[in-house]
Parts: sequence; structure tokens; C-alpha cells
Amino acid sequence: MSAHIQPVPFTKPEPPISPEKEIVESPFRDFVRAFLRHRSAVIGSVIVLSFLLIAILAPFITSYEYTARSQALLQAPSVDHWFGTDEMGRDLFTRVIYGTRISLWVGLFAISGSIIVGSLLGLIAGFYGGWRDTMISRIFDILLAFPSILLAIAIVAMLGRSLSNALLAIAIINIPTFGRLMRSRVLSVKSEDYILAARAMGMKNRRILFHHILPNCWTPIMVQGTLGFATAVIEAAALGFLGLGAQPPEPEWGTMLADARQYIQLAPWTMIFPGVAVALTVLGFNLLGDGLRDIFDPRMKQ
Amino acid sequence: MISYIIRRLIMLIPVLIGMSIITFSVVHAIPGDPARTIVGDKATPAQIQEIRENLGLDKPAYIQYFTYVKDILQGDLGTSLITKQEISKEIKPFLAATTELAVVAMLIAVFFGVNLGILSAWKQNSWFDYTAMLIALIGVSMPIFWLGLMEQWFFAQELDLLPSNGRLDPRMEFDAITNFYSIDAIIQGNWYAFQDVLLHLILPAVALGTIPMAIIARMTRSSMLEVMRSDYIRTARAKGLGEFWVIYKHTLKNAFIPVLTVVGLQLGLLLGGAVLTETIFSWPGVGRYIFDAINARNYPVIQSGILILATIFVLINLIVDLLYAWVDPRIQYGKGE
Amino acid sequence: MLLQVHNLRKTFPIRGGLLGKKTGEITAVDDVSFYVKKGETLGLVGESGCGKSTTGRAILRLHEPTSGQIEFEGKSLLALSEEEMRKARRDLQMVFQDPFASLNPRQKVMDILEEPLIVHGMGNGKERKEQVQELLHLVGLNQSHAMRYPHQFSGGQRQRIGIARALSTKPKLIVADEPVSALDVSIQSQVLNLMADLQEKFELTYLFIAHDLSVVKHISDRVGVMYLGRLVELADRDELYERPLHPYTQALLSAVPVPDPDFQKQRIILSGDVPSPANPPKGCAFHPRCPHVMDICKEVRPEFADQGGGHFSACHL
Amino acid sequence: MTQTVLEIAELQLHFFTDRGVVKAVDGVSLEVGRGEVVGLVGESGCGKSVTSLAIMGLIPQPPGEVVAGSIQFEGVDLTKISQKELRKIRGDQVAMIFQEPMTSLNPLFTVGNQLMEVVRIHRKVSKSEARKQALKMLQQVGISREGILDDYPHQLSGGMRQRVMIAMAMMLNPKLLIADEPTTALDVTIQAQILDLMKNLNKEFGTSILFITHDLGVVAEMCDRIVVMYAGQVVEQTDRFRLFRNPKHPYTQGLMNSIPKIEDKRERLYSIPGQVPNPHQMPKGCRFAPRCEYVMDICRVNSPDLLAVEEGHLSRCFLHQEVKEVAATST
Amino acid sequence: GGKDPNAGSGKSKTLIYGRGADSVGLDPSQQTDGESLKVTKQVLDTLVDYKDDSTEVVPGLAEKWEKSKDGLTWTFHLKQGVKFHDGTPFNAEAVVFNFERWMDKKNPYHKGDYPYYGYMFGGFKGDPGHVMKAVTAVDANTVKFELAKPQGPFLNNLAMSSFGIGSPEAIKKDPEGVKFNQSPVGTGPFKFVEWKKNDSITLAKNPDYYEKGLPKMDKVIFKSIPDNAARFTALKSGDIDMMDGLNPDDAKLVEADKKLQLKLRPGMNVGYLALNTTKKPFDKPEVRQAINLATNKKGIIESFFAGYAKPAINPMPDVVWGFNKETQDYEYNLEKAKSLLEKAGYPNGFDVEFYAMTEPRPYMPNGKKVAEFMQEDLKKIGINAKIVTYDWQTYKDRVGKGEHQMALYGWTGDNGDPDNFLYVLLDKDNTRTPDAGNVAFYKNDALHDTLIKAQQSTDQKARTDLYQKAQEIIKKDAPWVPLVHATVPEAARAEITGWIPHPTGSDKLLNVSIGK
Ligand SMILES: Nc1ncnc2c1ncn2[C@@H]1O[C@H](COP(=O)(O)OP(=O)(O)OP(=O)(O)O)[C@@H](O)[C@H]1O
Ligand SMILES: Nc1ncnc2c1ncn2[C@@H]1O[C@H](COP(=O)(O)OP(=O)(O)OP(=O)(O)O)[C@@H](O)[C@H]1O
Ligand SMILES: [Mg+2]
Ligand SMILES: [Mg+2]
Ligand code: NI
Repeated sequence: MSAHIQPVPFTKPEPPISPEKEIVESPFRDFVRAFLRHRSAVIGSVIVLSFLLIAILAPFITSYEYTARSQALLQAPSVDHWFGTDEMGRDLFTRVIYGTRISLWVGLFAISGSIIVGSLLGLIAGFYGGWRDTMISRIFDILLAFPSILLAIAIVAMLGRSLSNALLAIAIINIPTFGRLMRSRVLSVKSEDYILAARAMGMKNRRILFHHILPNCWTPIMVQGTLGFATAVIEAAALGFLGLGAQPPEPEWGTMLADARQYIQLAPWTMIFPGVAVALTVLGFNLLGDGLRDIFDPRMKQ
Repeated sequence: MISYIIRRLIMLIPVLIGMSIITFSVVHAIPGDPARTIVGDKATPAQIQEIRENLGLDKPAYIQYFTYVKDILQGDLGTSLITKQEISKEIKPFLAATTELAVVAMLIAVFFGVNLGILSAWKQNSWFDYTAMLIALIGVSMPIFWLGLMEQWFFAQELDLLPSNGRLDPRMEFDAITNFYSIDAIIQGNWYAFQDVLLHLILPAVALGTIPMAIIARMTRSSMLEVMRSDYIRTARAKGLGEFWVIYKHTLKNAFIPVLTVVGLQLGLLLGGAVLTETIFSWPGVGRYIFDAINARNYPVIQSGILILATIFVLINLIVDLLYAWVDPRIQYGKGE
Repeated sequence: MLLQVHNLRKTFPIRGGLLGKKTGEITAVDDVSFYVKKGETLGLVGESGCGKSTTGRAILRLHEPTSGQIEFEGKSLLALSEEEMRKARRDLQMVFQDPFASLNPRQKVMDILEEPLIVHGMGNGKERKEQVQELLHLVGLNQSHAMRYPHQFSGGQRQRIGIARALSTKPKLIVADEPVSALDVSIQSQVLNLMADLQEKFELTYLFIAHDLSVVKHISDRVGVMYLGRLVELADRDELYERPLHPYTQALLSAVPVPDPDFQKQRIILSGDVPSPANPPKGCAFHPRCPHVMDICKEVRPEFADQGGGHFSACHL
Repeated sequence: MTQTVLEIAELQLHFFTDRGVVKAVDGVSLEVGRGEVVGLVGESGCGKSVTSLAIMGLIPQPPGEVVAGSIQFEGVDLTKISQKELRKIRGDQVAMIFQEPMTSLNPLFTVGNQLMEVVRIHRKVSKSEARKQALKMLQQVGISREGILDDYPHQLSGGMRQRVMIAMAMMLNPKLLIADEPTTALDVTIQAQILDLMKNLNKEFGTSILFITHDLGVVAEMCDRIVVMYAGQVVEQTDRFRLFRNPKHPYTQGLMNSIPKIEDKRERLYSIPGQVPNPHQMPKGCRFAPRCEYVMDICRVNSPDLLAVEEGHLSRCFLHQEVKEVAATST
Repeated sequence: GGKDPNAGSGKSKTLIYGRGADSVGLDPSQQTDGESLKVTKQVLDTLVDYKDDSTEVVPGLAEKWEKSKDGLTWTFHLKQGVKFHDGTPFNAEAVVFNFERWMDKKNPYHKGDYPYYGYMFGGFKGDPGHVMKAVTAVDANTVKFELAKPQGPFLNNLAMSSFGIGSPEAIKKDPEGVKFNQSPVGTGPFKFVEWKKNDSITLAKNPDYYEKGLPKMDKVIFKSIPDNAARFTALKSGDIDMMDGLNPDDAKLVEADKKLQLKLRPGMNVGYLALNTTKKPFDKPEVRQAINLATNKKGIIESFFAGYAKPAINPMPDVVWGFNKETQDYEYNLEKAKSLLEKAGYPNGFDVEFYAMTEPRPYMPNGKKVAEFMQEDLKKIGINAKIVTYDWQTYKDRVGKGEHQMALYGWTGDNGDPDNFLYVLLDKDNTRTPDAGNVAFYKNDALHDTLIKAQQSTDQKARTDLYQKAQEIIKKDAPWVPLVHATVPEAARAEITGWIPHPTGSDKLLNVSIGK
């Protein structure tokens, strides 16, 4: 009657863990899946990719040249000129399309510049601490306390007005954002157990820095970079608006807006389309950045 | 606490020194000089040379810098090269104008941003949430000068609802006492003027406040969501606390801490970053003042102006840090950190 | 005698005040001395914050000790230069409490296990790869696991990886800092068995830190009890569990819940909390909670002395 | 037992996540009698907390949802009533203590504020009255320092905080106290204090306690009856003596055997092979089958029911069901 | 908003003048910018004045005057009974006081810089070129000016707003030389009331003004609205009554709007493209001529001046006497331009930097656009122009140093004398860096002789002939592409009457009123 199962003897050999059949996914595949599930990331990347395509394919999208004048001055949008024409009779659609190139260029270069410099400084400050940290942190404080647009204006005034100098100015004013982010990230990664483990393993500082700390710091930088991209586009437009950015006849959106400002009464479309283009690009990057942040944020992970 | 404040103020010194050096070098590296502005478009070379000498611009840069620092240390912010006015006096109304604008913009931003953020977080993933967050995103995506122009065109011109520019109807008899017009109007008991001042503030403040509002709304939302997931909110619910109190008492106070940082940072940025808004709305503010000074190579104004703005920026952030301690009892400055 | 620790002390500064001056000290480890024999397991127990981890880390010089002596195989570790110490770490390895936090989330298991070999210049590429396979096998994982990332494992598996990594350089001493605390019971036993097997196989020596007294008892040869930065009792396992001398050890042992409803014993319920290591009580650190407190305890710090047969205790009783 | 305070029947609780539906609780039934201490044990992730949160109506929704089953508290089905009615019961008749005393108190409000809040939500009393009650309750849990009411949580040690949590839960003398791993984050000596305290409260006030833990030692000490969960299901349920002396389910047996006993010698421990199944892909049939030593063909196909092995001893295993059948035919 | 403009402030008649920038200072002798002088014109009167719509000289504070035969002594008879705003009397002493203050660097009240004085009168006391030998009071109402050498444009110079006479008492009360610059005291139709920096300057009617019944307004407010579009919006919504700096394109809108009226300010200016003759390839006259041929002035005027400008043929506008009507302009002919280039040895064109100003100037409301426009045409003849911009200060600095190859530039006449255009802008004397006035760095000895001869003559007829000849020489050498003489469009609300925009840019608002 007593068919009790007896407690299992302790000496029973331990069965090896069975190899699992479930498909092993790389973090990249994981990321792609999470990404595709994230609505704003997808919408954002679609917008960004479209602008990227527009930038690349600009000459094929429009049959006009962005400097080509016509007799039709300040014409309202029509079949011939989808966005109308400007005061020199140039096709606005074409100019907006070509403007994409400039804006993306601005974002890319300004932001990669500030990421490289900012991260490097932040890395040094966070990892080595001590006087290096104090010094670099002060530099960040200084740059941050500067009224950034005024600093940019001064820098451009100093170096001369051109797109590349505007880029440089934008890159400089964005350095502390990335620097501080990197520093705080390094500080937190530095105190992780796996860094301690790496030291316990007998690794050299340099190896720890580049193999263990750096790879674990780049996600927030990437997120911030995407958002910074958006900011840079707006900043470039602001500088362009003040006449400090791209020089004619480059169709930079901010410059176009500045030029169009006086036609706001007469030809509002000259004002609306470049403005919408800026807002849309920036929106795309913001959506993408937001999405990436959610995806990378461990707190958002279930 | 006091020692913490002192420490922070001491830390301000290297920042200001670095700042003054950078400003000085950048400003002096800009080609051209103030002598030309002073004499205008026409002048003989001899005249220009003479003015340069009068201004001490022919001396080596480091001597000019030390002279400047010496003056600053004696509390002398210098004299505008163009107007010959003392900067400390001249800048006051500009600072006040910008501060008034920035504060109102910030109030708008905080009020709408925080409430939008709360509602979004509360109704997470509802259509309200999506719309609010989309609006917030569009808010940060718009160049403010564009927004300002559009606003002006639509509300001032097409609808003729609000004044398009300036701080006050110039026909109004009005004494600027503190140069915060809203306060001045109250002091003088001039309610008509007060109303006018507020009306004039609306468009520029909305233009200026849009980005901070959007940032605050997003920040509030994410920080609310995070706090709402926390154990102590679960505890509050487990006590049987009503949803309203859970949100506005237990969650908001905790969620507000990161928002506070954003508010401080943005307020600082608004003060120095209002150049474009000031230009579009003819707001006689400090951003425009320094911007003009850059164009005129009015060295002392640029230097002292930026120094003042930076100091204010740092002070605001210090105040924010102190507010933390007030909101969050866990933070105690001056003790072991 | 593999490891000898004499009067180890580690303090952490408390910073504050004007310009971040040092305003105080936390004495995390205070005057701790013990030895570990080759091939044995010394268990270290105590409540949270009493300095167990700090002791473990100070021995590996992951926290530079404030004072004291650490002799490993007769050589003083503290005398080594940074580079020499780095090389010496080959023989001294560590297993961490949180198997997730201690594995770099961006490295594949392959890289995690291979890296110590690279660092210490062991073998060429092919040999290293082979060795990694062997390690995996040793801890009960298989080849296919090598290309995965830590987050794709369960807690128990991750801890196996942590152990494999510690083993990779064929160390002589392994400091295991609460290696099973984060694991569920059914998994915990897998890991404990593995550790025991490996010890046998490679003649490993363990310094096993834990707060679970039953786990410590299960795995250790000798057990040390820490309280507020100090070692209060140290003895052979059976001796300690059967004849605890120090009132704290007694209370600790009595407080352990026993999974047996029939088991009845008199609990010693201590009053109060563990004091802060920033300002430890004068005299015997345990006196505010001690049921047998005497006047002398409040003034004089008792000596940590051999009470006979290698049973050390620090108590005036 | 005379009366049940809480009766959960066939509770189904699902989380609708991006990766699919997680059946976190899959047909759990249990009951708690008046004055009884019921232990709910099981490994991490088996659904203990979720079950207790469901009682409080605190399941994060979305993604969680009670899809089926009932939770009867004093004859009221908590899954059916409105949030408002539920709020009235919460904190008053049913109270809860959470695992992490460190994070379960709001850091920005004083201890007094948070304690008094409970009273003032449910009773119309003055502030000073609430304060008095708070102080009294704190004394009950062994804190007599009056100044503590004005302290902030971070100024207290873990043990103190957990006492405050208990005081908060006991404030209104609830009929049912749910304690979700209340001592896991604490040290052994402090844990002993807290367990002692809870036992006393149970005796003194007759509060029923649903005690959730993964520590079998704690269960053995505290609970009258024990419910063992595995992967969202109850696998065994009986009084503590029977459970410890005579565990029926292979999982329970395994669990017991893997604990290093304090009196045991240094030998190999038993270990349950494999690991807890992934909640997204539960095995077909019996959920423990992949790890079970006595696994039979049927176990991989059908899932067994929770049936009485003997009076007051339920188990979810085909082994026993066979046994029962045999027993039935033999008599 | 369109609220009652006079609400809340009684029933006084207030005029609001919207403009692009604030004044720098209000002591006219220290200022050179138009925005300052625009205001001081209302507050401080000058000895002689310009006519309402031209630079012809009419009596001001001086009723009449005579000059000696040799042109070295000028005697002015002052109006009587004129009072400064502070109540002190205006008399010969006051005039002498003002001139002493300006010309004598050792004068205790000579604080700061007096750029226009030095510029118009050849420096200060003691300088070799200084024209003014002595200014003395003959009696209470008579002032005598003795000159060191005759000066053709002497009267025109005196009429400039910069030489407005201020109250000596007020100046003496301000030994630091700061206050007067902030709140000037003169004899003009309006008194200074208040200055809100970067915002508005308020003037009130001077009840004691010597012309009875004037001015017509009780109050004039100068309001700065930096953005052109915003200013126009403000005008349309009634926030301001009149404005300058209208975008040329908006002129059409003004004309179409019944509530507004368009005002055209005659331009005594020239906008031009300076070709740096010392730099390759502009050292070749053919190249310069080719650029001239490649310039579509009509197109530029259509696009950026909305038609409100005259194509420039000579370096000076036809409102200035001595203008050569005979000069033939280069036609717009790209083919011819190209062949000229070929002839000059540039069959494939060349690369060049094209300086363009970004700040709107009266003669060039949108330099960058003009450059952009020309860039297209230049491209067609093979010239690849890269547009370079700087802020105005840097721009002037670089151009003054001759760093440019070609630069858009311009000039607004000060006193309506041809010398003020031709000598200043094109004589070799003015090619000295770093502050050259002749930014084409054009050096022609024949031209130099002609201009110097004209400068020293006081015979109008002889001067006219000389200047006509000069213009021919210039046209042939083509150191510039003269582009436009801009008529500056401005706007006011329809009810505004009596506003006559003056070529100098400073209008007396004496007769302006709202309604009838
Ligand atoms: N890096 C550090 N800086 C300052 N104080 C520290 C640091 N590390 C540890 N401490 C302090 O030293 C004391 C001992 O800490 P330790 O981590 O060694 O305790 P433990 O016994 O391992 O506790 P647990 O069981 O919680 O792991 C604690 O009071 C802790 O706060
Ligand atoms: N918000 C959620 N979203 C999705 N799944 C959840 C959520 N909360 C819990 N779960 C799932 O429900 C299951 C049960 O979780 P629960 O917290 O009840 O476990 P537990 O038994 O309390 O474990 P522990 O001992 O770790 O506290 C887990 O598999 C978990 O993945
Ligand atoms: Mg530890
Ligand atoms: Mg749980
Ligand atoms: Ni039996």
C-alpha cells in the first residue's frame, strides 16, 4: 500500500545539462526584433531613411538644378513647381531636396565630432579620475555654462562664415553633453562587478578600458547621438537663419528660412516648406532616438 | 549646507576664469575691431588709429586681459565701447527683460509640461498619451525662430489677437522701476498696463517655452512611469490610497526630481539662448544685447555679458541642487557624499 | 599553509565638507588574521556589511589593504609591484556573488573564458580554444554554449561560467564571494556540488564567503565568523557548529531557520541592529546586542585568541 | 479549520507581453483560514508574488490580467468588485508587506506621514489621533522611540524599515496579512526578530497570514499549512508536518533534498537537474516532467490534476494518481 | 494688436516710428549711425538745414549768412528768441561753445570721439588738414567762421545732423560726457523724454519751438523692431504708424493695402561691385569690362529692389549735381563679355571669391542675394564665383585692407557734393590700407589731377565740367560694376500726412500728423 516515493539517494550522478534546442539569438538579432516592435523607432527610422534616400537620390528626384533660375518668381506651388519658387525663380522643391544633403551632413559631422572628442574626454575623466577628472569636468562646466548659441556665433565670427565653421561651432557646443554622459557612464560601468572581475583576472588598465568599459558605454552615447543629431540640425538651421551657416547658393534650410522670412506675407510657402523639412527631419531623429533609448533601457526590458 | 554652498561657489571661480579666458581669446580673435563701429562707415585711417589707441586696443592681448580681470575683481564690469555706458548699469534692463521672458516661458513650460507628462504617464499607451507625446516631440523638433514667425504671422497679423512684438504698448505711460514690467505694473497699480504686459508676453513666451515644455513633458512622463513601477507606489496602492493621491502625492514628488534638473538647465539655457526669439519679437533682451555687441566688437560687453550669463547659469543650477535637498531628504549636502 | 593573513585592515574614507576633504573613516575590515591551508575550504560568515567581501577583495588586492600582511605561498603579496601582482593573479582567482553582474554582457562566453588566457599569455590561439572547450565541459556546459552571451543563460549556468573563468588560469586559491546567494535552492546545490568536485579534481583551495550558515557548513573545513569588520570566532567546522564559543556565533546559529517542523530549539533573539562601521561601539563591538554583556565588554576589546585546539574566539567570557 | 478568510479558486493570470502570453498563474487554488498562517513556497518566478498581487488587485494592467478564477475574501469575489470597493478593503481588511523594505517606503515622506496615511484613508480620524495610533502600533512591533515618526525611511536600518512596514500593514488590524518574502532581504539575526514578531502578531490579533517565501526553513518555522508552487501551478499542498516528513511531489522532494541541512555532513547534495522552464514556452504535459526523475510517458502528454493523495494532502503528480487507483482497486 | 492706440494715455497725439535698430547715442556730434541721427534731428537743430526733399541748403538756426570772396570767412546771423529745451537761451556763444567742444581735443567737454567733425572738416585743431581756423561770436546773434582754406561743400557740411547745436548748460552739467549722449538738450521741435534701450525712444513736443504751431504731434516714439518682417507685421496690425526698412517686395503689398501708403526715399547712394584692380585677374581692364557686361542690372532691380531703384551708370546718382548724363552704360551681353574675357587671356574663365555683405544696407537690402544672382551669370561666362560673407565689421575690415578680389559695397552721400562720391570712392589718395575708401584700389593719375582740381575750386561751373570728365575716365576703366541707386521704400499708415522721406535718411517730423 505504501508506494511512497523514497527520497532520492544523494550519490546519484548529476545529469549534464541538456543542450538546448531553442534557437540562440545574437544580441544583434535581439535588438533588431525589439527595434521592429517599437513603433516610434520604426517610424523614426523610416523618416530618417527616407531623408537619407532623398539626399542620395536628389538629382534623380527632381529635374531642376538647385541654382537654376527661371522667370517664375515667387510662384505658388503648382504642378511644375511642387513647392513653388523663390524670389529668383528657383524651384523650391529642388532646393528643399538638396537641402537634405546639407542637413544630414551637418548632423553627421557635427555630432560625430562632438561624440569623438566628448567621449574621449569623458572616458579619460571617468576612468582615471583625480586631477584629470577635475580638469576635464571644469572644461565641461565652462562649455555648458556658455550661452551656447552666442558661443557658436562668436566662433563663426572668429573663423568666418561657412558651413564647415558652423559645423565646428556646433560640434564644440555639443561636446559637454557627450562628455558628461560618457563620464557618468564610465563611472557606473567602472563599479560593475565585471570590471572588478577583469581586474581580478589580472588585466591591464588599457585592456579593461577598451575591451570592457568602452563597449558597455556606447549605447547611451548612440541614443544621445541620435537625439543630438536632431539638435544639431536645428542648431545649424538657427545659425543659417542668422546668416552664419552655409553660404549661397547652397540650399541650406535655415538659410532658406532666413531668406524667406521677408516673403512670409507674399509667398508663405517659401517659409513653410523648408520649415516643415527641418521639423520632419528632426522629428525623425527624435523618434528614432527615443525608440533606441527605450530599446536599450534595461528598465524597459521585461 | 552652508559649507556646501561655499564650496560650490568656490568651484565657480575656475569656471569663470576659464570662461573669461575663452571668451577673451575668441572675442579678440574675431577680425575687425570696435573702432570701426564707433566711427561708422566713414572715417579716416588716422581717426581709427587714434580711437584704437584711446581704447587700449593697440596693447598686447595679455595686458588687455589682465586689465580686464583687474577691473572685474574690483567689481567693475567695464564700459561699453560704443555707448560709453557702464555695463553693469546698461545691462540691467536687458537682463530683466530676458529674465521676465524666460521665467514666464518656463512657468508655461512647467505647467503644461508637467501636467501633460503626468496625464500621459497615467494613461500610458492610450491615444491621449500618443497624441501628447507626439505633440511634445514635434515641439522639440521645431526651430523656434520658425515657430515664432509663424505665431506672429498667425496670431498677431491674421487674427490680430495679440501684440506682435515689444514688451508693452509704447504709447503707454509707464515707468520702469525694476524693469520687470509685470512687477512694475503691479507696483504702480496700473492694471491696464499689467494686462498689456501679459499680452505682450504670450507669444514670445510660448515660442521660447515650447522646447522646454516638450522636454519637461517627456521627462515627467518617463520619470513618472519609472516611479509608478517602484515598490513604494505599490505600497501606497496597497494601503488603499486613491489614484489621485497616488499620482499627485506619492509619484509626482519623486518624479519631479529629475524634472527639476531639466527645469534648471533649461532656464539657464533660455536666458542665454533667447537671441532669436528676442530678435523676432523685438524683445530688448540680453541675448540680443550680446549678439549686437559681437557684431560691433564691443569687447567689454561681450565679455562681461557672457560672464554674467554664465554666473547666472551656474547659480540657477546651484539653486536646483539645493532644491533637491529640500525635496529629497536623502540628499544631504556637506555631509559625506 | 597557502595563505596567511595577519592583522589585515581596510578603511574607506568618508568624504565631505569643504572641497571634499576626508571627514571620517569606515573601518570595513579591522585587524583580521587567519590562515588557509592548501586544499581546504575556509568559510567566512557574518551579516551584511560586516566586511566579508572587503576581506576577500583586500586579499586579492582589489581593494588595497590599509595595513596588515598577506602571505601567499610564503611570499608577501603586498610587496609586489602592480605588474608583479597582475601576474600573480594567475594563482588567485575570484568568483562573484552576482553571476550576471560579474560577466561582461557584451562578451561571448568564448571570449570571457579565453580572455584570462590571453592576458596571462597562456597557449596559442588553437590551444586556448581547446582549453575553453575543456573548461566548458568541466563545469557542465557544452560546446554550443560558447557562442552565447551571458544574458542567454539561467542564473545557475551563469555562475558556472563564472567558475569556469576563475578556473581558466589554473589558480591555486579561489576566493568565492557568496557564489550561490543569488541562486535558487535547486540550482544552488548544482553549483555547490560542482565546486566540491572541482576542488577535489584540481586540489583547489577556497576562501568561501557566504551568509548562509548551512551552505557554509556544508562546504567548509573551517569556518570564520565576522562581526563588524572583525573576526569573532574561527574554528573547525564541526567544532564551531557544535560548540560555538562566542555569543554572536551562538545567536547566529540559533537564528537559522531549520527546514524541519519537528526541530525545536531555543532561539536567541538579539535586540537591535548591526551598528554602523563608521562609528563602531567601544570595546567589544558586539556588546550592545550581547545577551551576556559585562562591564568589561564596554571598555576593552577582547583578544582574538586560541581557546584550544585551533578554536579562536574573541570574547571576555 | 473553522472558517476561511480567503479562498482562491482556479486562478488564471496571464501577462500579455510582446513575446507572447505568459501564463504566470495557471489554475491556482488555495485557501487561508481564520488565524491560520499559510506558506506559499516555490522557486523564483513560479508565480508567488503575482498570486499575492492578484489578491490585492495590484497586478500591473496591462500587461497582466486575471483571465479566470475567483478570489473570495470573506465571501466577496475580489476579482469582480470595482476598484473603489477594492480600495476600501485594501490596507484595511487585507494588508500586505513586501519583500524589499528598502524600496517599499516612499523615500520623500516621513515614516509618520506614511503610517498615518493608512489610518486616515480608511477611518475618519484627526491627525493627532492617527499619530497616536501609529505610535501605538510601532510599539507593538518593538519600536518605542517616538522621534521615529519624523524620520525619513533612509534614516532607518533594514530591520527597522521592515518593522515599519509591518506596523503599517497591521495598523487597522486586518483580517488577512499577505507577507511577500518579508525577510529575504534581511540578515539571519534580524530575520529571526521579524519572524518572532510576526508569530506574536498572529497569536495576539488572530490575523491570518499568507506567507510567501522560498526559504523552506522559514516555512517550517512559521506556517501551519504549506502550498508549494512550480511554474505557475500549485504542485503540493498540506500541513507542514506532512509536507516535511512525507513530501509527495517529486519537485517538493527534490527541493527538500537540495537544501544543505545545518546538521548534515559534507557530502554531495542532491540537485534537481535542469532549470525552471521558460515561462514563454512551458513544456507540454506536466511542467516538471523535463526535470523529473520518475517521469513517465503520460507525464509528457497530459498534465496531472491537483488531487488529494490523502486527507488534507494534495499533489499534482501521476505517480500518486496511479497509487490512488491501485489503492482504490485493492480495497 | 489693433487696440485704440491712444488708450490709457490721455488724448495726446502720438506717432510711432518703427525702425530696424536702436540709436547708439543721442549726442549727434558723437554718432555716425543713421538711427542715432534720425532721432537727434528732431531734438537738435543745425545752423543751416537741408530742404525737405533734397540736399539744397536752407536756413536753420541761422537766418542768413554771407561768405567772403576768398571763401575763407563765413558770417552767420542767428534767429532770435530761440530757447533750448532746458530754458537757456540760444545765442552765438552757444554756437561757439559747441564748435569749440568738437574741434578742440583739449576742450574740457571734448569727451569721446567726434568722427563726423574730423571727417568733414579735415581733422581737429592742430591737425594739418583742419579747415576751421576759428569760430568766434561777433555779437550775441552773429557767429563768424574763419577757414584755413576754402572748402567747396562747407555749407552742406554744416547742415548735417551731426552738427546739431546742444545746450551748453546741459553739456557743462555733464563733465564726464556721458549724460548728454543719453538725454540731449537742443532747440529742436521735440524734447527728449525717455529712452528704453533697444526698445523705444520717446520724444515730446517742444511747446516753445520757434516755428509757431509746429510740430503737429504731441509725442514721437522711435520703436526698434529689428526684424523687417516683424516690423511690417507691426505696421499692418497698427502697432506702429510708420516704418523704414520695408522689404522691397513688400512694397507691392503696401500699395495694394488701402490702410497703408508707400513712401519712397530718394537715394543719394550707390551700390556697386568693386573689382580689386591690384589683384589678378582684375588688373586687366578687359576682365573688369567683361564683368560689367555680364551684369543684369535690370534683373537685379526687379528681383531685389522690386523695381525701386535706378540702374547705376556712374559712381554717383543723378540727384547729385555734376552727374554725367552722356555716359553710356555697358549693355547686358554675355557673348560680348565672354569674348572680352578671351581677349584678356581667360578663355576658360577663372575661379574667384565674391564678397557679399549680409547686413541690409540702404543701397543693398540683400547683398547676398544679389551676389547669388550675379553668380549665375558669371558662371555662364565661365567665371566660377564663390560667395563669401562676413559680418559687417569683418567685412569692412577685410575690404578696407584689400583682401577681396571682388566685393559688393556701397556708399550713401553725406552732403550731396560730387566730391563726396568720386574723390572718396575712387581717388588714389584713398587706397591706403587698412581703411581704404577706394576699395577697387583703382589708381589713375589723370583722374587724380581732375578730382584735386575740382576739390579746390569754388566755381560751380568749372567743378561740374571736371566731374563730368572724371566720370568718363572711370567708366572706361571700369574699376567697378556700378549697380544701383536705390530708392528706399518705406511705409506708413494711410492717415499719416506730412512725412517726406529725405535723401539723407533723417527726416524732420515737424509737419507729420495723423489725419488732417
Ligand atoms: N568601496 C567602498 N567605499 C566605501 N565603503 C565601502 C566600500 N566597500 C565596502 N564599504 C563598506 O565597508 C563595509 C563592509 O562591506 P562589505 O561589502 O565587505 O560587507 P559584506 O560583509 O560583504 O556584506 P554583504 O553581505 O552585504 O555583501 C560596509 O559598511 C560597506 O559600506
Ligand atoms: N509585469 C510583468 N510582465 C510580464 N510578466 C510578468 C510580469 N510580472 C511577473 N511576470 C511573470 O510572472 C511570473 C511569476 O512572477 P512572480 O513575480 O510571481 O514570481 P515569484 O514567484 O514571486 O518569484 P520571486 O521569488 O523571484 O519573487 C514570472 O515568470 C514573470 O516572468
Ligand atoms: Mg559582500
Ligand atoms: Mg516575488
Ligand atoms: Ni504508505
